[in-house]
Amino acid sequence: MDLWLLYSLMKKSRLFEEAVTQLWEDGLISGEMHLGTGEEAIIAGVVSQLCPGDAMAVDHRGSAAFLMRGVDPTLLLHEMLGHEDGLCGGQGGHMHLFSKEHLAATSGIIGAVGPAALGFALAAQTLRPGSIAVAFFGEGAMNQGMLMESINLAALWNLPVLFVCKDDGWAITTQPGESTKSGMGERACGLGVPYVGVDGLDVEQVWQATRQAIERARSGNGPTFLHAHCVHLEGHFLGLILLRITRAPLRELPGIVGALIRSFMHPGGGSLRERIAGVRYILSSILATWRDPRRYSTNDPLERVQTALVSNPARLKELDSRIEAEISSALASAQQEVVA
Amino acid sequence: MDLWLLYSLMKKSRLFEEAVTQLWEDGLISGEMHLGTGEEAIIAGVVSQLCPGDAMAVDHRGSAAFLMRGVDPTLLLHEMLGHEDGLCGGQGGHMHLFSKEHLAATSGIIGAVGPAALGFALAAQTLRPGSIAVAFFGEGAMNQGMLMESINLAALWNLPVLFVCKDDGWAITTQPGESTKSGMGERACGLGVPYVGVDGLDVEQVWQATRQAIERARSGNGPTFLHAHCVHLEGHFLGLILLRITRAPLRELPGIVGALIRSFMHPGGGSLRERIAGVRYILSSILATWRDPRRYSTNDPLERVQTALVSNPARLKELDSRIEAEISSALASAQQEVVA
Amino acid sequence: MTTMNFSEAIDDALAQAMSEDPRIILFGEDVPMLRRNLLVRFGPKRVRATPISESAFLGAGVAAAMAGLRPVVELYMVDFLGVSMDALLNQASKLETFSGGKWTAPVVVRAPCGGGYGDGGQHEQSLWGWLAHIPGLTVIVPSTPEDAGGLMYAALQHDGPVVFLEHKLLSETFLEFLGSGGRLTVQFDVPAEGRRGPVPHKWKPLPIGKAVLRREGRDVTLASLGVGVHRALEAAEFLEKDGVSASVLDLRTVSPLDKTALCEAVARTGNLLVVDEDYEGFGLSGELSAVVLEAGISCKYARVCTQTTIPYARKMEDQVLPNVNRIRTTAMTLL
Amino acid sequence: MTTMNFSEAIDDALAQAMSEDPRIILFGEDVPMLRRNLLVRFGPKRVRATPISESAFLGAGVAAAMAGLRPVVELYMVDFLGVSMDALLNQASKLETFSGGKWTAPVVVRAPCGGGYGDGGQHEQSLWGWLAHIPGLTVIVPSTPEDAGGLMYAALQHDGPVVFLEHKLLSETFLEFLGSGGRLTVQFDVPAEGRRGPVPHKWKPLPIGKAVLRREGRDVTLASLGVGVHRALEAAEFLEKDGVSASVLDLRTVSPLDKTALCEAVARTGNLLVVDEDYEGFGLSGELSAVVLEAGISCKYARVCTQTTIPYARKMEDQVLPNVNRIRTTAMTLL
Ligand SMILES: Cc1ncc(C[n+]2csc(CCOP(=O)(O)OP(=O)(O)O)c2C)c(N)n1
Ligand SMILES: Cc1ncc(C[n+]2csc(CCOP(=O)(O)OP(=O)(O)O)c2C)c(N)n1
Ligand SMILES: [Mg+2]
Ligand SMILES: [Mg+2]
Repeated sequence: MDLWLLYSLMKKSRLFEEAVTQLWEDGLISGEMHLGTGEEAIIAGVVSQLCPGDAMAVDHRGSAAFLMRGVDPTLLLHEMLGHEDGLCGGQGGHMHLFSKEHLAATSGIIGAVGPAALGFALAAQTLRPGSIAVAFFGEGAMNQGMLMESINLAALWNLPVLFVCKDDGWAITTQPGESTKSGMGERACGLGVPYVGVDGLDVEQVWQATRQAIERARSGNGPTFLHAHCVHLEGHFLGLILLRITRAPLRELPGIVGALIRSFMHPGGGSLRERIAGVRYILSSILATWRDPRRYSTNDPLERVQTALVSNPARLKELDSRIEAEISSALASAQQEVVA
Repeated sequence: MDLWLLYSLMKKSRLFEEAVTQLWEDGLISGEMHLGTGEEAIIAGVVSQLCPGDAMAVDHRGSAAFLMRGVDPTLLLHEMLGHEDGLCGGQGGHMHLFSKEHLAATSGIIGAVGPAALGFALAAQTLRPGSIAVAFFGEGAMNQGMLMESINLAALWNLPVLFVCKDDGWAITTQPGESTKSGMGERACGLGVPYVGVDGLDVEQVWQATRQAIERARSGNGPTFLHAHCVHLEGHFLGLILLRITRAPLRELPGIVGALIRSFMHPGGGSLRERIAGVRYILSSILATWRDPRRYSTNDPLERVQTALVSNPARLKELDSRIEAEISSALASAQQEVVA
Repeated sequence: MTTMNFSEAIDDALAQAMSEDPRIILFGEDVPMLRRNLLVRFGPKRVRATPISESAFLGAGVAAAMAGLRPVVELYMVDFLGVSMDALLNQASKLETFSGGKWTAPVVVRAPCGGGYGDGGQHEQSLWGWLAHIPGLTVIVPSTPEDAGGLMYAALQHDGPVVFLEHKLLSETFLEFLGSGGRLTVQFDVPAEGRRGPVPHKWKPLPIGKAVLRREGRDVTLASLGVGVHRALEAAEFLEKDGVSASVLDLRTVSPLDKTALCEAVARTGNLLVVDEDYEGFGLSGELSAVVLEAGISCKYARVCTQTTIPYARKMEDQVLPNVNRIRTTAMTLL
Repeated sequence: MTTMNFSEAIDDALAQAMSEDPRIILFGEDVPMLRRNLLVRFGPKRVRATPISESAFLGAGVAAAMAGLRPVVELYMVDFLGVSMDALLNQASKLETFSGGKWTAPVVVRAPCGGGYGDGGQHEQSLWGWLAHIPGLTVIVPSTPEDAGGLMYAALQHDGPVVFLEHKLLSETFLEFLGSGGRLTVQFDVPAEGRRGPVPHKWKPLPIGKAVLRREGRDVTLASLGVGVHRALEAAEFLEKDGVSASVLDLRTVSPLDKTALCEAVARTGNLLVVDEDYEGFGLSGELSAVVLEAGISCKYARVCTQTTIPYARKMEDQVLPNVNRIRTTAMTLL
């Protein structure tokens, strides 16, 4: 395990997504934008171990995985800006990234990574023995039938798949307690796949667990379910209402609260008790966001790994500036085209 | 528990399905025909405990459940013959039986009973507290995503559902080892629902387990997963090829074997080893059918319960002839209309 | 008369109906947060969050309707019917026939649809013609706040399954939630009359299956629905300057289709131009030509629809979706 | 020339292709038993059984195709796309656009379709127009053994996703497996020319998207596909006796549609009657009228399609599906 390499992958992804955020804030990227900031340790720990011929099925948070897999950041940025020279000619956008060369595909349909990884692994088993497929998805996706079906089938057919569940404790505004009755270990067991739980903020742990799982898969011993907790520092997507409220309550709350109060007071409807229960739900979502570990920098996986490397500040600095240069140049190229 | 009542439900269902078989053999019923012969103990053990206001979501084997729930056998037979005075005006047929009065619905789509029972239970929870919903399905259905999703959601919402898995070890020609990686207990646990396994050939056992599960559900303690083994004495559907082969090999095999041999010998294709593996698959399916417990009458749930009642032969005889009379009259009515 | 935003009007009609009929419940992903105003008035038993299990909860909505409730099931977007189509294709739509006319499922499926804000082809489909293909489904696509509220109110009283599609460009709430996300730097081509408009003080059901003529004209009939109506109206203004008088028919419901209104409108001008944001082939646009031909009306015909998967880039997207310019130039080819 | 049954021809073409191209694999529920002749020739690695997990294995077929295989995924019936439509609606069909034209999924989805044997409305749908509505899907519906084999062979070489629909009434194997199940007491209205016919010794790909004129006529053009072609041919014989000369166009593929052949055929007779077993509204039948009108051809138009959920009872079913009598009387109304 080369911690420097892992760090550089994570750092690159972070800087890239900061650039994306800027473009998005400037209105140059349209529609939704889901970032992977906060899950970089999971992606790096897994993607750094992929070989040529391995395939990736990625969900709506595709940038980090694509970038770490070696897709050119300029191509990615151009894609997000909708340029014709983007990775997909501007036709895909951040939720529909595809690189045939890297056997890497995303889908904005929750759970679709399951069938995709299954198919990739089937092709690997037949055409490229020793190659594997990875699926990245969130804990919310685990209630999508097709993902459950796919895990069972991968286990049954003994396919070389690594199912990676990035559990950030949120599916947009819904928490696991509202969506999943069983524990994730039980869910995996009920689908016939071995379960490994790791701290997704710790890239070394992810790397170690992944190494074993990948080895199993490569040597024909079937799939593994890797469950890794993380925090999405920017929330579900840029501009998420819950995060906006906690970050700028004075700006955001008045508009929301006025309508809530009018509705709460409106004659006709539930009992006072029911109404209060409704208010409680909203308050507790806001409080959960407030208290969310994402607010503590100790939960930033990048800072964690950095701590392990500060003993060599010169190398770190040099590495940082190399990555910064790469991303800045991609950003500059993207912005240049916008101007033109 | 009234064993006489359970017996009479099972007997009625058996005789009814024998009548259906006759109509089907005579070509008066078109299309597929899935019978419940062999699963009567499961259906009786459950359905006998339903009350007004309870709902049933039933799969492609609907007759037994409908009959035992109190739907008029004449209406059912007329429906299967496609008469306008059938239960559904002849428009549904045996895979699409509906009785609004009994809150009973079937679907020919595997797994659809999951969402259906979920919705029925949600309505019960809201409109008829204390009422419950039952879902009947096979072990093959447990790999259909929507059923898995529904079990999780029923558990999460603490809904009054009884999920009844009638495990006959076959999904048409596919055996559980080819379809499900985990055990059923693990699967249930992974979906967050308590699991109870029973011998589905023993109506008393089914009744007991059901009683507890239903009580749980009625008193607001959520769903239960009941797993009951059984055999379908007539195979997946009437005329199933595997059963035809084992029952009349001399008639059925020649046509099949000739084509197989030609194909096996055909130049171009797999290695000899692969070809032999293919032949093995077919042989083992035929052998599994041959050796299937369905061939032993000790595995007929009706005979089992009958044994417990022979101590009172007079009552048994009287009961039998009453049921026979009822079914014969339904059959006569159905046949009469065919003639007319 | 007050004025309301498009989704506000729908939620308002829904609230009125919910206060009148305790059988109405709402569920779907993030619904407590998305419909928070309804949540604090009707409580969490009637406004529920679901897991990302569309097949389960959509199918549950159908069955709950069969068993006496009046569920409004929300999908995040109509595109996500891909994973849950069975509930509509094989269950809800077929119940009435299968039961010999004795049982129906009065469920309302509410889903945002349509594009024009840069989410790309998996999240911006219209699919109303696709849904209307299935016998037994009612499909509603309103274009103004007044229609949206009135038709939602009607849908809640309807006896069978209704798909109620809400164009995202008209829904300020949704657009803000997904597309702009609080920044002021993006702008979408939102038709003003669709976004906000007058609404009645008390909702009454609008008739389902009645089109409305939004503009009278002599030379060509533009038939459309949803955002397309506004694009057509805008194009009609331009055409007026070109010396062409266009009428604009707002279908409002796809199924049942108001064949009478369509045939009358086309008979008057002799030219039919369909403006349909759904895919061009094998859908609504073709159906309209068939209806007119079947009625023995001879006319010239053209259509401006979505022909391919919707690309992500805003510029390309604008070309692929029916835009004012395409409508205008295509209309001219008919004359 | 040898003769073969319909499904036999498909399996024969498949076998030839499998022996030429090791990337072709087959999977689906009960496929080892249903395709047992292929199983004993190509082995269980290439002919696989799946659980009842359509979403998983259909989606896997798409992805396996992206990664270099040429999977043929079988569904028990096209109706079961309800639970697994996402793989076609949002993945396979959109890949080429989304990837900027750089990646495609050469997967063949093989599914029995159609009715006429008494399984009822959840198991007898056609849905070809519904599928063709989605840009990016190729939809094939052959009507003879020769076309079935040749088009399957072509599908296996095609670069994108293909839905290959096999009408159950034409497939003796399927009908025997499901409908008659070994008894001799039921009879279905199986068109002889569709059931069995001449086939080439060695399969060559037939062009996808080319219709064929099965019968020349002067007065009216009957456009159809699948079993409908044979119904139309039979009706044409009756019409001949009534003094009406009908041509019969077999579309063979729904998407891409052979617009040229259609327009030519309609231009010659001036009358178009569509015979379509799929649902009437918002589908193929409407599309054909739009294509003709767009081409500026004026014609009279009528259609004989399936208008409602297909009822179970054989008698009612016969009335609901396009039958010879309905075709004949509807054709007369055009003249
Ligand atoms: C089938 C489907 N349903 C709903 C959505 C809308 N949606 C997009 S992301 C998301 C939440 C996903 O949560 P999770 O899987 O935990 O991933 P996370 O975003 O937390 O990383 C939802 C519901 C979708 N894209 N696809
Ligand atoms: C979604 C769907 N896929 C496939 C089928 C075809 N089919 C009908 S019954 C059946 C097997 C069901 O097996 P199981 O659930 O074990 O029930 P059993 O028939 O053994 O009682 C299959 C695959 C279907 N009806 N629906
Ligand atoms: Mg999450
Ligand atoms: Mg079974």
